[in-house]
Amino acid sequence: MDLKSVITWLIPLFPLTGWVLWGLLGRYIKDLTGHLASAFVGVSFILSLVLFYIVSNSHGFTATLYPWIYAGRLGVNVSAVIDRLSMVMLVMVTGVGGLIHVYSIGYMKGDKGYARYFSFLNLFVFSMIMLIISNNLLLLYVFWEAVGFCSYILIGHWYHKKSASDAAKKAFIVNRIGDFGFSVGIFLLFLTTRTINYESVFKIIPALPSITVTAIALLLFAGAVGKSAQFPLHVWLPDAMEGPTPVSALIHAATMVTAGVYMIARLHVIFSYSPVASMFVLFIGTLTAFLAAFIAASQFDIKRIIAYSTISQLGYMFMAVGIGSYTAGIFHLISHAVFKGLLFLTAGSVMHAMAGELDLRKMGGMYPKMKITALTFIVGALALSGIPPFSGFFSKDAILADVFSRGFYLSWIIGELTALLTAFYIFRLIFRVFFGQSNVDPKLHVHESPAVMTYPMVILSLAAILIGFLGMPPFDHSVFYNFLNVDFKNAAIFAPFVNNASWVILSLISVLMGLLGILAAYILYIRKSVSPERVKRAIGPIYSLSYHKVYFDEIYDFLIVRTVLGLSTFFWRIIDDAIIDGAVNGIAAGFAFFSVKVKRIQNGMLMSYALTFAIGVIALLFYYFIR
Amino acid sequence: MPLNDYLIVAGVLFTIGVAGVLLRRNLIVVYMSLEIMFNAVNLGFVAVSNYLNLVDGVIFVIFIMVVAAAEAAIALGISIALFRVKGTIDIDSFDELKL
Amino acid sequence: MEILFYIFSILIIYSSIMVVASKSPLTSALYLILSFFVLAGFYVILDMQFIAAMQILVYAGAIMVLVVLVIMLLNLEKYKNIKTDMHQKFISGLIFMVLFVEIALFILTGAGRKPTGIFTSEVIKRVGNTQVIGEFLFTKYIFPFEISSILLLVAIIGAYLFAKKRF
Amino acid sequence: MDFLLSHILTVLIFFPLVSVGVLLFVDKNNEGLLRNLSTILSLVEFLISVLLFIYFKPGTYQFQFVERYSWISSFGASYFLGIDGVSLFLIILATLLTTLSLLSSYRYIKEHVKEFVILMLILETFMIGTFASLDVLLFYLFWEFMLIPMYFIIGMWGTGRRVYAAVKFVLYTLSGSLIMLFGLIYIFILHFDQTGNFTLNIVKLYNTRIPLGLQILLFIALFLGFSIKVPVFPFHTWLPDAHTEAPTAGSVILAGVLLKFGVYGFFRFGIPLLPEASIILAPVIIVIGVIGVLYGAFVSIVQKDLKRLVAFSSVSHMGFIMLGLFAMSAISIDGSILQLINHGITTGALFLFVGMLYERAHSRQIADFGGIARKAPILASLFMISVLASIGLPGLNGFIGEFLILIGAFKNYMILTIFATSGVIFAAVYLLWMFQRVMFQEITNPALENFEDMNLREIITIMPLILLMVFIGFYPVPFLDRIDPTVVHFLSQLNRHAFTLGTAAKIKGMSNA
Repeated sequence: MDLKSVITWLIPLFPLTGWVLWGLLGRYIKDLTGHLASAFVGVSFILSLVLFYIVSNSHGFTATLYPWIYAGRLGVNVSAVIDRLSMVMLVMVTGVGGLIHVYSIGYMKGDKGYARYFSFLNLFVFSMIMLIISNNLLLLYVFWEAVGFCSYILIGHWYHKKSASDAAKKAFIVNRIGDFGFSVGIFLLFLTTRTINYESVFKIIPALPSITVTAIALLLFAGAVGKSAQFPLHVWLPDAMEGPTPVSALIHAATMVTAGVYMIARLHVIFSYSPVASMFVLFIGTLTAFLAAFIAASQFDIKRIIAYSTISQLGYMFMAVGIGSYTAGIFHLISHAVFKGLLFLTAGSVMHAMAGELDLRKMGGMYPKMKITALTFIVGALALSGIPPFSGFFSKDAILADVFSRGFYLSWIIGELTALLTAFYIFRLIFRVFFGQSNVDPKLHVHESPAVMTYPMVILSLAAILIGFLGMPPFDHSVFYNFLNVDFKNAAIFAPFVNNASWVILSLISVLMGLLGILAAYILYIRKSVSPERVKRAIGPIYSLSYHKVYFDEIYDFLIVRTVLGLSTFFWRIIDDAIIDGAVNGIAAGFAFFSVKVKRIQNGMLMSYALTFAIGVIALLFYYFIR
Repeated sequence: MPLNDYLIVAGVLFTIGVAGVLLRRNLIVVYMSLEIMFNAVNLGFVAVSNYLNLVDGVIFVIFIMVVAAAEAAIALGISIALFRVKGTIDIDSFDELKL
Repeated sequence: MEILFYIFSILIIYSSIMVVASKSPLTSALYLILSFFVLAGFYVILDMQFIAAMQILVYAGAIMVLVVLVIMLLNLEKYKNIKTDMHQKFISGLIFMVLFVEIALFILTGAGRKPTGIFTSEVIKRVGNTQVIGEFLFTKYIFPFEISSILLLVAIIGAYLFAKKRF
Repeated sequence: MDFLLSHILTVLIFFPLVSVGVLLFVDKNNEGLLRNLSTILSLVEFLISVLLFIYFKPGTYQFQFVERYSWISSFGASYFLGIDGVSLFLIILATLLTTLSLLSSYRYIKEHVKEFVILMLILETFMIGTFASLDVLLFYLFWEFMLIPMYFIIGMWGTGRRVYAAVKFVLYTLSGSLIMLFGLIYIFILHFDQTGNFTLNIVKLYNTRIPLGLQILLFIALFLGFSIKVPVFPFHTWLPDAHTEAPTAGSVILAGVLLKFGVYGFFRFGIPLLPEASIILAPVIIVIGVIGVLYGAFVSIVQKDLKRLVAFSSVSHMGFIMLGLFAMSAISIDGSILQLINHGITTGALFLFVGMLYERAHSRQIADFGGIARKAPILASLFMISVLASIGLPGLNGFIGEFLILIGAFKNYMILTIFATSGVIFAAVYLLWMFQRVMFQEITNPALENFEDMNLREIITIMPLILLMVFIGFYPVPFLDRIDPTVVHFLSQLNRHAFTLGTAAKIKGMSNA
C-alpha cells in the first residue's frame, strides 16, 4: 500500500478504534471519553484535509484493503474510491462531526450513558466515512445500514423513555422499508451487469435498455427515500428528535440523512441514463420540500420544526440531483450541513438552558440572556432563508436557478413558495423564542451555555457565512463548480448547466421570497398587527392539516400497522394453532382413539399372550407349507 | 437310528411343553413346561449335529444350557418376588401388564 | 440300541406328559427330573457323553434343585387346585394337535441334507468328546462364550435383586 | 499426529463417547466436577475439530479425511467417513455449540446433572457422526439416534408441557424419517438392479438412474423426512413447542445444529440422488420456502413468549435457506450454506440470552420484562448484537448469508425473491419490538429490581459466538473459500445428471448466476 492508501484507511480507523475503546474502557476513563473521542475525529479531519490536498492536486484513486466476499461469480472487495466528490463529503463529515463531538462534551455532561454516547458517535462517524468512500454498492449498502443502526442506538440513547425507544425502532424499520427497495435494486443491478463495482457498472449502464436502468434507479431511489426521509417515508425523522440534540445535528441534519443525495450523486451515471427515474426524483423532491415546509409552519416543538425543515431542504437537494445538477445538489448538501448543524446546536443550547423544554409556547424573550446562542441561531436562520450573503442563499439559489433554466417551471414555483414558507417558519421560531414577551417558567434559570458548546456554534456560524462564497454566482463559474463538476462528466445526458443571464433576476425573486416570509413572521409575532389566531381560523382546514402533519402517522397506523398485526394474529391463532397443529394433534387423537379400542387385546393375562404367540407360530409354519 | 425318529421325539416333547404353557396356571409348572421345550430343542440340536457329523450343534446346546441356568435363576427370583407381592402364583392373577 | 431308543422315547414322553398333567407341582418337578435323566440317556446313545454329563449336572442337579427348593419355600403344595377351565383346555388341545401335526409335517418333509462335517462318531471317540467340544468352545465360539459369562453374572445379580426383601 | 489426522473423524465421533465413559466414574453428587469435566472434555473435542479446519485443504471439492472400512459387506454397508467444505463447518458448529451449551447450563440444570452432561456428549457423537457419514446406513443410524438424547433432554429438563413437546418432536421427526428411509432403501435397491452389486456408498448411489416419475415420488418421500427437520412451512409446528419447552442447552443444540440436518440432507442426499425431480420441484419448494419466510416473520410479530418468538424466527430464516438451496445458483447455495452456519451461531446466541433472562426472572413472557438495559448493560449490548445479526444487519454474519441467497436467487425467481426480501423488514419489526419491550423503557416488574448483569462464565459462553458474528460479517472469505468449490462441484454434478431431462441448458443458466 502506498502512502495515499494508508492515509485513506487511517481516516476510518481512528473512529473505529474509538468505538471499541470507549465501549470497553468507557466506564473507567469516564469524563475523558468525550475529549478523546473528539480528538480521534479531529485526527480523521486533519487526515481528510491532507488527503483532500493530495487529491485536489492529482487524480482520484482506488484503495483496496482486503477481499471481502467471493462466491460464485460475485466478487467484492473492501475498497475505497477517493475522488473529489468523496473528499468533499469526507471533509464535511469529519469537520462537522468533530465540532459536534466537541459540543457534545458540554451537552452530554453528567449523562449516565456518556461513554456509550461517544462510543456510538464515533462508530457513526466511522460508518459515514466508509459509506462515502466505499467503491461498490454492497459496501455502500453495508454502511448505509450501519449508519442507520447508529442512528437507532443514538435516537434511543435515553431508552428508558418509551417515546425515545419507539422513535428509534420506527426510524430503523422505516429505513428498512427503503432499504428493501435498495437491496432489490442491487440484485437487479447485479443481474443485469454482473458486477456491483461502481466503475464497472458505469461502463455497462449506457448499453442497457432504458427500462432496466429506470427500474434499477427507482429501486435504489427507494433506499434514498427512506434514508433521507423523503415523502412518503419521512415520518421517522421528526420522531427521531427524541435523541440527544447533537445527534439530531450530526445524524439527522448534517450527514446521515444526506446519504441519499450523496448516493444519487455517486451513482449519477445510473440516474442520468434514466430520465424517467430522474423526473421521479425531482417530483418527490419538490413534493417533499413543500410538504415538509408546510407542516413545519404550524408545529410548536422547536426540534421538530427544524427536523421538518431538514426534510424540506433535503427535498431541494433531490430536486437538484433529479434535474442532473449534481454539483449544485452537493453544494447545497454541504452548506445545509453547516447551517442546519448550526441550527440544531443552537436549539440544543436553548434546550440546555430550558432544562429540556422544547415547546415554543413556553419560551420567549430569551435574547438578552443568551446572546451568543441567539445570534448564531439567527445566522443559521438567515442562511436557511436564503438571505445573502449567507451560504443558503448561494446554494439554494443555484438549485432554483438551475431548475428554472432547465425549464421545470412548476418545480421552480413550488420551490420559491417553499422558500417563502421556510423563511416564515424559521423566523416564527426565532421571534417566539428569543423575542417578544417571556412565557418561560420563572423557576427556570435561563443561562448561556458553556464555552465548549458555544465555540462549535460560533465556528459553524462563521462557516455558514463564508462557505457560500465558494459558489459565488453565476454558479457555473464558481470555485466549487469547477472543482467538483469534473467528477460528473459521465452524467451528461441532460443539458449542461445553462448560463442564463437572468440569474440576477432569479436571485432577486428568491431573496424577495425569503424577505416576505420573514416579514410575515414579523407581522404575526412581533408587531402582532394580525393575530395568529385569526389567521388560523381563516385558513381552518389547511391549518389543521398542517398541524396534524397531514395525518401520515394516523394513516400508516391504520393501513399498515393494524393490518400487519391482524394478519399476524390470524396466522398464529388460526393457521398455526388451529389448522396445522389441529391437524397434527388430530392425527395423534385419532391414534389415541384407535388404541383405546385396540388395547382391550392387552388384557394382562399371560395365558392369552402365550396363546396368541402359539397361534402366530402355527400361522408361520402354515405359511411355510403353503408357500 | 434315522434322524427323523429323534426329531419326532423332539417335536412331541416340544408340543407337550407348549401345551403345558398354555394349559397350566401355576407359574412354576409353566416354567417347567418351558424347560421341557428347551430340552426338546436341545435334543434336536444334538441329533442333527450327530447326523451331520458336526460339533457346532453341541456347542449351541451348551449355550442353551447357560441361558437356561440364567433364566432359571431369574424366573424363580421373579416367582418369589411375585409371590411375596400377590400371595399366589396363579398366572391369571398377574395382570399388571394390562393398560 | 434301537431298543434303548424306544424305551427312552416312551419314558421321556410319559414323564413330560406327567409334568404337565400332575396336580401337584412337586410331582411335576420329580417327573421333570426323570425326563432330564432320560434325555441324558439320549445324549449317550448319540455319542455325546459330555453333554449327557452336563445335562445331569446342570439340569437335573442345579436347576431342578432350585425348582424344588422354590416349591418348598413357597409351600406351593397348597396351590394344587389352581384349575384350568374347559374353555382353556379346549383351545390348548386344539393348538396342541395342530402344532404337532405341523411340526411332524415339517420334520418329515424337510429336505435331507447329507452329512458334511468330519466329526463322525469315530473321530469323536478317538479324539475324545470333551476335547472336541473344548477346542470349538475356546476357538470358534470364544466370543459368545465370554458373553455368556456376562449373562450369568447379570443373572446372579438379577436373581439377588429380585429375591431381596426390598427393591 | 499423523495417526490423529488420518483418523480424525473417527476420533471426533467417538471422543465424546469416551468422555462419557470417563464421566460415568464421577460421583453423581459431585456436580461441580461433572460440569467442569464435561465442559473441558467438550472443549478438547472442539479443539480437535479446529484441527479439521486447519488441515482442510481449501479449493477442492474432494472429500477429505476419508476413512473407509468394510462393515456389513453382505449389503454393502461400510464405515465410510469424509467431509467436504459444507460438513466441515457444520461439524465445527456442532462441537462449538455443544461446548457452549454445556457451559451455559451451570445454573440452569440443577437436577440430574450427570445424566444431562452424558446425554449432551452422546448427542454430540451422533451429530458429528451424521455430518461425517458418507454411507447411507451409517448416516441413517446416526440421524435417528440423535432423537433419543434430545427426547430426554427436552422431556427431563424442560419446562411446562415438556413431555408433550418431547413426544411431538420425536413422533413428528420420526414419521418423516421413516418415509425418508423408505425412499433411501428404494434407491439402494434400484442401484442394485442396475449394477448388480449392493452398495450404500453415497457417492456411488449418485450414479443411479431413476425414471422421472419414480424420482418425483422418491423425492417427495425424502422431502418429508428432510423438510420436517428443517422445518419447512406446514411441518414446522413441532419446532415452537420443542424450542419453548426445552432447556436452554437443548434449544441451542436444536436450533443450532439439529435444524441444519434437514438442509444438509437435501444437499447431500435429496438433490444429488434425485437431480431431475429436484429441478422440476424446485419452484414448488421455493414457494414453500418463501411462504415460510413471511409466515414465520408474521407469526413472530405477535408472539408473547421470547422463546416462541425466536423459534418462529427460525422458521423464517430456514425459509431463506431453502430458497437459496433450491434456487440452484452457485451464489445462492453458497449463501445458504453460510447462512446455515450463521443461523446456528445467531439463533444459538439468542437462545442463550433467553436462557439467561429466564434464569434471572423465571419468566419468558415478554410482558414481564422491560428496562433491563439499565440493570444489565453488558447483557443488553451483547444481546443487541445477536438480535442485529438475526435481523441481518450488514457487518454481521446474517447479512452476508441472506444477501448471497437473495442475489443468487434473484435471477430465476425474481418475484419470489422480492417477497422473501421483504421478510427482512419484518425481521426488524419483530426483533426490535421484542428488544424494546424487554430491554428498554422503565422497569415495571418489581421482580427485576435485583437483575444481575452477566457474570464471567456467561460472557465466556457468549463471546465466541459474538466474535464469530462480527468476523463472518467482515471477513467471510475463509468460509466461502471452502464452501464454494464444493458448491460448484455440486452444481456441475447436477448439470451432468440433468441431461436426460433436457434441462441442462436451464441448469447451466442457473449455475452462471
